[in-house]
Amino acid sequence: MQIGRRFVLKAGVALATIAALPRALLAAAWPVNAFSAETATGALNELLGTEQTTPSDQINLDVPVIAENGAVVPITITTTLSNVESISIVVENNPRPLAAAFEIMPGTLPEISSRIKMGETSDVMAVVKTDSGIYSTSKQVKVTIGGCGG
Amino acid sequence: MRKAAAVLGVIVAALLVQQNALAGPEEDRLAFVAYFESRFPEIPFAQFANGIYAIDSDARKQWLEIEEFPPYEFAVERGNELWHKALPDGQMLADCFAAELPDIRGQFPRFDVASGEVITLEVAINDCRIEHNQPSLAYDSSEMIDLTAYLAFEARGTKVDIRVPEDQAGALAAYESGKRFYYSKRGQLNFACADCHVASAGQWVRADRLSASIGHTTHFPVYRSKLGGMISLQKRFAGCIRDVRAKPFELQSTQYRNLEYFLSYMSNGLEWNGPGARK
Amino acid sequence: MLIMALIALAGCSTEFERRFDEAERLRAEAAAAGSEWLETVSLLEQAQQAASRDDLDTAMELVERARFQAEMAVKQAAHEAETWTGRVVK
Amino acid sequence: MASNIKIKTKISGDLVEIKSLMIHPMETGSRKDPETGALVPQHHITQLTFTHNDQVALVANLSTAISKNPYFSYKFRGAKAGDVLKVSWVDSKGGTDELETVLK
Repeated sequence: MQIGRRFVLKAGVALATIAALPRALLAAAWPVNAFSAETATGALNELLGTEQTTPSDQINLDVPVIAENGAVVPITITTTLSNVESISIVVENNPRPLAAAFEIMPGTLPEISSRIKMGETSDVMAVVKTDSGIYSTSKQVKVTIGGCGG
Repeated sequence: MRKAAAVLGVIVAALLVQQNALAGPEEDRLAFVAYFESRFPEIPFAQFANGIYAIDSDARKQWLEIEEFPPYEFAVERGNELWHKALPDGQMLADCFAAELPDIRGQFPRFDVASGEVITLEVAINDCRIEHNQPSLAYDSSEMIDLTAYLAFEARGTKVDIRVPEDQAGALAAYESGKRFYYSKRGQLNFACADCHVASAGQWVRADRLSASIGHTTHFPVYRSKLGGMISLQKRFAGCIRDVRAKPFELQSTQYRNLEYFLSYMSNGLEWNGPGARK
Repeated sequence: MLIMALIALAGCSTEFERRFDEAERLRAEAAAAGSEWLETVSLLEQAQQAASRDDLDTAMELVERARFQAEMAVKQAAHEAETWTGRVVK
Repeated sequence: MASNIKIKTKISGDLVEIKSLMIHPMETGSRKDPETGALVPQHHITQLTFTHNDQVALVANLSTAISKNPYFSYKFRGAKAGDVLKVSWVDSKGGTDELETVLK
């Protein structure tokens, strides 16, 4: 299994070629169209080839109810779904909703944490692609504008 | 009659002493602690060092997630390198400080009899540099912040124990000046520090919850998510003063150093827990 | 006609300068008491800029706002000197 | 120059938890410089790669919606002390950084 495979396939590059290339040459796998999309459905279509996802309670999305600061919103996604290929974070009301797309390689558990930016209150969607389908769960995170703090 | 007058005089003098004692720093501090403990009976004393995260559980969870790997660790690492790098004359910054590494942070702020002023950690670092013919660091330079972040980190777990020596009249005057600053309203919004951080601690102002003043000085410098960078305690003072629409003072001005002296004394007994992370 | 206008303008300028100096004096007094407000200096600067482009209505209005702020800041400091102790936690 | 990436690892059994933090501005391209008022150009990590003993474990494709000074954690099964963990990234301006560490 090589870096970038799942998203590169969408770009129509042959898998055999990819497997033969040294890893450093594969940076182009960054899915530019998905990251440029201005809607969540557009991003999903570009990234995964479909905007259809199956709601799943086997995905745990841990985000705050009210973000202390929209610039740093802690997020953890874990799932008990098996054979996970990728986990993506979509912030519906961000100008470019796709925040990140993680390719999960063999050996790596589907448990990812990061910190994201949110411009305003929005649903945050965790999208999990497995070998059997595309699943998701969403939660709303409220973003308030402060001024003090610290 | 004369005897009666003498007795009265002694009583009056005793009362005056009593009066002075009541207004002394330790009595101030005990009243301060008692006030916050009665306002927040569910919060253990030691937790006040964590500011608003002692009070707000949703915010606390997010803060703990940042603390999993806080961005101030880069500042601590850089500060460690700077601290252990010899000055051009071969001397070390550590040679200026008569204390073990974990105890250096806690020596400040202190009152210096010779200059009649409060010396903060930042001032002490610059005094040391000047002694070794090095230019002062700007108080909000990354070098200064990194050094103080490192010393704060090394001091973790030691207790705040700021002294206002009774036999140094200037020390009490500096403390009193800081106390007056803290309780005086200023700016177009006409707020005192105490208006927000005593009477209204825990309340919401727009989208923010106000922290309690006890513990305010234990955890600086702080990585602020809002700024994506580190700020010093006095830079935070300046931010608050700007928020009430008053003109901020210069960093390490007499006003801020005295305020830091007073506020640090109010946190006696808590642990030094810097550097910190705040939103 | 031109001369009259210039005299009027000069007279106005003098009045502006007098008010400006008064506002600046009060601002310095507030600053000495450690009580200066955030925007007073900026209002004075804006007033001066308006005056330098002969927009005296704006200049006078700005200088009046600065003077009012400075006066309030001075009063605030005097009032606090008398009352701050009442706020101390006991 | 030293790497601006930090890694912390914790092994329990054959499972290792990897936490990483890196310095990067992650500029959105829509933020104004507070002094000049000019827009700060977009500048962000695009792709971050973790490898265990040269085998790719995790690839993170990122947008500007990842916070400044990014943080990531994940878990990897089949790890043991002595394994070489490598983190590297490339950004939208062609910048790179990497760090290698040995699991303990």
